[in-house]
Amino acid sequence: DKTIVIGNVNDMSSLYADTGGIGSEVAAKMAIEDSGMEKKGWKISVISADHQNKPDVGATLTRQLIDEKHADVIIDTPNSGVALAVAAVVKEKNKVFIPSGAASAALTGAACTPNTVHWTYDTYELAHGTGGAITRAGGKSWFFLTADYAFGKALEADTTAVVKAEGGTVLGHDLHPLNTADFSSFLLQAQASKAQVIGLANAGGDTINSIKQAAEFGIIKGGQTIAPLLLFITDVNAMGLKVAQGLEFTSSFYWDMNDGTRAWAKRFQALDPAHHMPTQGQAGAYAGVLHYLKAVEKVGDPSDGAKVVAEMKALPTDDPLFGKGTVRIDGRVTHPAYLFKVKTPEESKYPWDYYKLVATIPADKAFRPLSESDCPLVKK
Amino acid sequence: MPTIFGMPPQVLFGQLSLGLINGSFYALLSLGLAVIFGMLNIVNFAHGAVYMMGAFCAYFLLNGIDLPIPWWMAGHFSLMNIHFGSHLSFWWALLLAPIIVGAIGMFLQRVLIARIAGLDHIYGLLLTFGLAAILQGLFQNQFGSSGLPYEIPDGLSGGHNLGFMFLPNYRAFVVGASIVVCFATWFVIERTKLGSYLRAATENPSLVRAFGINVPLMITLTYGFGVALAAFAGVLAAPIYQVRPLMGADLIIVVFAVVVIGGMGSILGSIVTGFGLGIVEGLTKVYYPQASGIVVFVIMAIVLLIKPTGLFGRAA
Amino acid sequence: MTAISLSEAHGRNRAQKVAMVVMLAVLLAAPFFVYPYFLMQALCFALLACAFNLLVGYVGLLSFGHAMFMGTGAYICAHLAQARGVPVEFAIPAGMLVAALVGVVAGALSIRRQGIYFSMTTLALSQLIYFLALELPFTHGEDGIQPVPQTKIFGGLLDLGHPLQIYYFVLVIFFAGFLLIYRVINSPFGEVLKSIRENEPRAISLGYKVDQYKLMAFVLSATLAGLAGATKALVVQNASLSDVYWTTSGEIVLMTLVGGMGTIFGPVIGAFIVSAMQVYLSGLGQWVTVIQGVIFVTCVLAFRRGIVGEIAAKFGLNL
Amino acid sequence: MVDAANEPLLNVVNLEAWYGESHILHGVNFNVGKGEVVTLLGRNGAGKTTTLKSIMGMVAKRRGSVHFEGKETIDQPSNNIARAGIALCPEERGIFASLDVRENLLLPPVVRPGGLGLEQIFELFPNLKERLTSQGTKLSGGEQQMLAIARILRTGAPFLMLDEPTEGLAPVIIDQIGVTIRRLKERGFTILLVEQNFRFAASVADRYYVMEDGRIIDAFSAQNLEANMDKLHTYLGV
Amino acid sequence: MSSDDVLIAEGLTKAFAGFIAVNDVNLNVRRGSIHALIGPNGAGKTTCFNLLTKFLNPTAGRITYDGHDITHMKSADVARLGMVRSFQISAVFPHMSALENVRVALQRQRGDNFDFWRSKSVLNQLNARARELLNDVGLSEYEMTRAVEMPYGRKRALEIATTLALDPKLMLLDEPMAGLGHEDIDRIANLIKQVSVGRTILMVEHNLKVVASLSDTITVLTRGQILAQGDYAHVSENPDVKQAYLGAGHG
Ligand SMILES: Nc1ncnc2c1ncn2[C@@H]1O[C@H](COP(=O)(O)OP(=O)(O)OP(=O)(O)O)[C@@H](O)[C@H]1O
Ligand SMILES: Nc1ncnc2c1ncn2[C@@H]1O[C@H](COP(=O)(O)OP(=O)(O)OP(=O)(O)O)[C@@H](O)[C@H]1O
Ligand SMILES: [Mg+2]
Ligand SMILES: [Mg+2]
Repeated sequence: DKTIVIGNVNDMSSLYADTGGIGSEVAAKMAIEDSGMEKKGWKISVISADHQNKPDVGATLTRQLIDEKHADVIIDTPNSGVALAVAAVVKEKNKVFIPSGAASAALTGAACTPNTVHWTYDTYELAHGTGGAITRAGGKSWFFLTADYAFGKALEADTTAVVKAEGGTVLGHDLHPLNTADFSSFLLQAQASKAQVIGLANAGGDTINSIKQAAEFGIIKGGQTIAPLLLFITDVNAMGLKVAQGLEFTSSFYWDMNDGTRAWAKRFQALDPAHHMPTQGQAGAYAGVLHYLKAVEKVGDPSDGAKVVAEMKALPTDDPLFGKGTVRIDGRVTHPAYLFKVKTPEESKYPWDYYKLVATIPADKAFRPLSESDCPLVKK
Repeated sequence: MPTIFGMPPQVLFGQLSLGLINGSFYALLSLGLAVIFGMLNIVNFAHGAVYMMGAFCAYFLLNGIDLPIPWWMAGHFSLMNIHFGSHLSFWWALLLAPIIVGAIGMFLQRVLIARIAGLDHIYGLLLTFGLAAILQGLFQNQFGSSGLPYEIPDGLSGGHNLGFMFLPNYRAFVVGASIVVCFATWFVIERTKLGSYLRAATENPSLVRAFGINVPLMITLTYGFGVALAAFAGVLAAPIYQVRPLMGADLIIVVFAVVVIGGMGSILGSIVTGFGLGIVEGLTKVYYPQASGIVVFVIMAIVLLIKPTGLFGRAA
Repeated sequence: MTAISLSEAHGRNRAQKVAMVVMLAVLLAAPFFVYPYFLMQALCFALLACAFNLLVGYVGLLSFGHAMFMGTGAYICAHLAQARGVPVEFAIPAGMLVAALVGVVAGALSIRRQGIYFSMTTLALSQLIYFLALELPFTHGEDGIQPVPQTKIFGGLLDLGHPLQIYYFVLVIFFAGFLLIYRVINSPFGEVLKSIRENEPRAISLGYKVDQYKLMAFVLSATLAGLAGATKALVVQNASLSDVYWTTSGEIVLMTLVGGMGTIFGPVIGAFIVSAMQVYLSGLGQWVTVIQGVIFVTCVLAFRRGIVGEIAAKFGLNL
Repeated sequence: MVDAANEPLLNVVNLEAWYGESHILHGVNFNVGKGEVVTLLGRNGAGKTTTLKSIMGMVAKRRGSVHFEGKETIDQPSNNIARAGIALCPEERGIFASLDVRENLLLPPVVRPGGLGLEQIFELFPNLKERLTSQGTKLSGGEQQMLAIARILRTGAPFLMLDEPTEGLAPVIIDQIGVTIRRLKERGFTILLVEQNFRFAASVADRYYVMEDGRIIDAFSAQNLEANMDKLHTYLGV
Repeated sequence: MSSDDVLIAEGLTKAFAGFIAVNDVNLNVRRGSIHALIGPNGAGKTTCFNLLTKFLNPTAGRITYDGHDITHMKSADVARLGMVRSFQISAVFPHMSALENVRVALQRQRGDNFDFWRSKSVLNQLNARARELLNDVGLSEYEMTRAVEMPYGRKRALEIATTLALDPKLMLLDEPMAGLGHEDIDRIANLIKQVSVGRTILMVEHNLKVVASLSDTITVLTRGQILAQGDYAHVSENPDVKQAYLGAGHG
């Protein structure tokens, strides 16, 4: 059967709609075009569905996409809770899951499946990239502002371990509830701690508000470095450089890295309804779909998901956005990660000229080594 | 170093003043809710959306507005916008946004809310809940969810070191502005004849009208005023928080709790409770930060147990 | 004066019985035409909305926190089944039971107030439960509990992995709950409830301890909402924060409002419509929120009685 | 039928009114002359209250013509009618719970000069003076009735409509109200009264109209009362 | 104190913020009598009533009903002992039929009606008694009419039927004639007379004709205190009563 249906199970209406959303559908369509498979007689389509950040809705949608729309692969799925729910359904149905927008390292850890291929970032990478690079660069004392739920706590724990391993110290932390509007109390404590680095173990609106208010309270001017552990280019765009300048963080992708990324990003921007530059999640969706299609072409039939994933693992990855890499046995895709610093308004020369590269973390160092993996697929 | 319950006094004072700032927003929002509930008997679930619109309005006044050409004219993936320029400062926004949003509020009241006057107030709650969903959905469609930047007005950037904390000038301004507006509102409603018209009209609009008072107009203006208060809070919030479509959605639930604790419809109650709870929340952030998102609800449950009409509520 | 004759009153009852048979027949045949997992999810919400309707439609108390019972049922069931390996046939009743206990506490706190105050109190209490769900370790925060295994139950008699078998299992639960609510409404207890809603001081003066009746109704409603939640956890294989979030409580209200508050079949219809919108319109993104809002507004302004309520009023039926 | 002697202050022609779908008034015709006290009599449900409310513009749907001081008011909202000089003391009293007695008393705006001052009001209803700071609805039933009457005496409206003003009042107070009405009449007020208490009505009225099923079915003047007693008995079941 | 008195209030006092509405009232209601409470507006009649039926708690004093000290009881419990009140504004269940209105009261005989698992058809056995009661108050033809659709006078009758369904020993009626037309007044007065057989009735009423013709004993209250007590002839001759209540035109 030469029909492939791609399900973009995404947050179309809420906090992740900008980092994934309809943009991931755009990216997937670009991948289909670039694969050139339609010319060879394949019929490939993309269906987007809004999971509303509800795991139950995500699971039901996935089930339905697979049963009724004959979806062969589910992509993106930001929000770890939803991604984990979707992973279970995809495995049961023996299809393929490429969570390019979800952060939980559990997707290739305890919850790994033979049907999951995890692209782009994960909590391990973010913690190690940012924590390791900044500590090595001299940011020895840390204070964390942590979202009080599993994602935040995991990020903080992972980063703490790296900081300590690199010889730094953690002076303290503050747990804040999810979706806090006002961070001044927490920032005041962070300021009072005199830590060199304030790590933000939170996401989305929480991250933006903490950065904005840190600027207001003169924290960055006071010499402390703010290190958001998860930051998207759309977040920086939303804050404006005046506020965001000087932030240091890890990302797997930046549109202005080289000619390949630039060309692709400009194409994307033209197609994106909001005319944003692509986020790392959307880049991951492109790369993931492209690699998936290659594998399907090799296998000749998308219906057996595990078989396709096995092929994905056998093929080396190669695309203009992430370069060359591999898909490991646990489903993790390895590629380099980068430590960026946000430019000052003066340094920025043209629209979306936001980042400068501080350090590159090679592919083999960026992700959790298999030796530490708790994925049942990894035989020790 | 001396400590108060294990906290250095500096930290404590710092948190108390921060609590006061948050309380300023609670007070303004709950005041608007109380005015609307007290006078129209409507629990205005759309209050959060209106607050958000206030912030967006400030943004548009500063940056101009891109109005979309409808997608059926422009094709699905290539939304085109027409730009209407405008460069009005924060101060203009502080004046104009409440008026503009208040006018929108009055329009909604006239065409929608007025139709359910006199019905059980559950219907008011449901109608405004629906309105909130529509407004927030429309803004999300147009502006995404991560929000737009709005900078602190030039005259108010920077701050002062108070010894125990760094107090940004802008936040000090917020507290002052909020206290002034709250007090003025309280005065008009509790100390003038207008207030007694409003209260009487809540109970029996047709009779008050038969005394010669143009009740429908008064109700529309009142709703507009309550909404304008929320928009005012929204403008104040824009430089501190992100201008986001959902900025009011979660806040509103907390503000409801504030109004219930203060006593539904009580003007003074909502002001005092607004500031008070801001401070209590600030303290919780020091002693048990995780609970800060919920302390208001715990207090609400306790208050309802002990004094079901709320702290300042009149018995029904 | 519009006196209704006895035979007419019987006619009203007959309409209910006919509608009940039709509904059952449709639901029995449905999985052969419509996607069964969607049907199951809708059935869970239908049971939830019916439970909610028991309070709002027949006691006049609008709870804006019913998600707390659904969430409690879902979390307990999911935890027992997923982490403790408890068989589903026991995990579901356990979830229901814990929801009932939460209902006793929440009810005792909230039924002291009426109208908008009651709604606000339930909303506050559900925020407390949300907080617990966020903080307690066993709920796994925003990841939720998953996957809830769909295994063989009743000693292998029923295979929940099989779409039709699990569907009929869920249908039985739904219908049992539905019948129970129907019976509650039409019981001596229900008559007293009705009199309380109509004129509370008069009911007191007749010697009824109205608070006890309200509490009983509240707990019944909470219990059934818990059952719906526990069953949903099985159907969608997870329990998550959205199950206890206040927007879910709002959706429950929406379902009941669309279908018709205070009607027996309204909440079922409403639940199917709203669930269908969520699943089948999911490609529209934010527009779903907007559409839901428009429905809310239209219902309140134009169809206050809801779909079933309007039909019933039009044909003089009692549905 | 007897009509007002001089130019009528209020002239009602073919007044019809509806509550929702139910047609309550089927063409009411009567008039009230300046300075008169006119009483509407009729059984429960005859439509007396509805007539007053329709004149005041307080029913959603009405038709016909109501001229006050020569001007048509049927198409006016009730706030304009009140401003024109008509005041209603409603059947259900309409005391506001969220206002105290003083606020209740001062609520209706003064529409013309010539109303009673607070001192005169307290003389009439001493109870009110004592309870001035109480919540309006904490008053006893009868005190609420006094408050409702007192409230409109302040406004100076020259045309007063009193809907069963004696209901629930003690005999002493009823006598008082009778005195008040006569005094108001002397001061040039015009009064339209709805009463069940026939004894009381007889002590103040110049003319009577009898209503049944939303129509005026009879009318006679105070002088002819004796002659009409038998008819009245059948109308009212007195 | 004699066991002839079904209700005894001693030193009954109620103070509202800064105002004493009922002041040291001693009231004995004789078993089997019709006892009227009259007095000028604001005298404290309704407050007294609310105290006796426990809708308000007294500031001081003691209430004994049928040998039970009910001073600190809840109103629902008092009702369970057979002392049932009516309201000044007619209190019916508006959207229930007349039959259902009465039946809800009859249901009280079944004890606690928490049996939500049972069909309400078990209540049909109460229908016969409910019809009997409706018949007693002349409402047979209204059996299936919803209360909201009944004329005012009939609603009051329905309310009395509902109250009678509890078979009360003591009925308290607050201004039962308020707002009634003349025919209805006669009908309800006859009804009260009729149902007073075998039970005690305490009522507040301004309609002197009714008070005079019905009541065995009259207590006159002014300013929260008892002014006079006795039968109509006795009370209406009292000059204090004339001055405070009846006014010049009476007696
Ligand atoms: N709000 C309403 N909705 C529907 N019908 C009403 C309403 N108010 C009154 N009615 C009906 O209108 C008719 C006339 O009522 P109205 O109150 O005018 O009578 P009335 O002569 O004042 O009687 P009463 O002496 O009892 O006060 C009655 O049949 C009554 O049932
Ligand atoms: N809850 C309350 N708070 C304050 N004062 C009250 C309250 N209830 C009643 N009063 C006052 O107590 C006095 C007695 O009131 P009550 O209602 O008992 O009078 P009443 O004898 O029934 O008069 P009426 O014949 O007019 O109904 C009144 O002056 C009233 O204003
Ligand atoms: Mg009337
Ligand atoms: Mg009274």
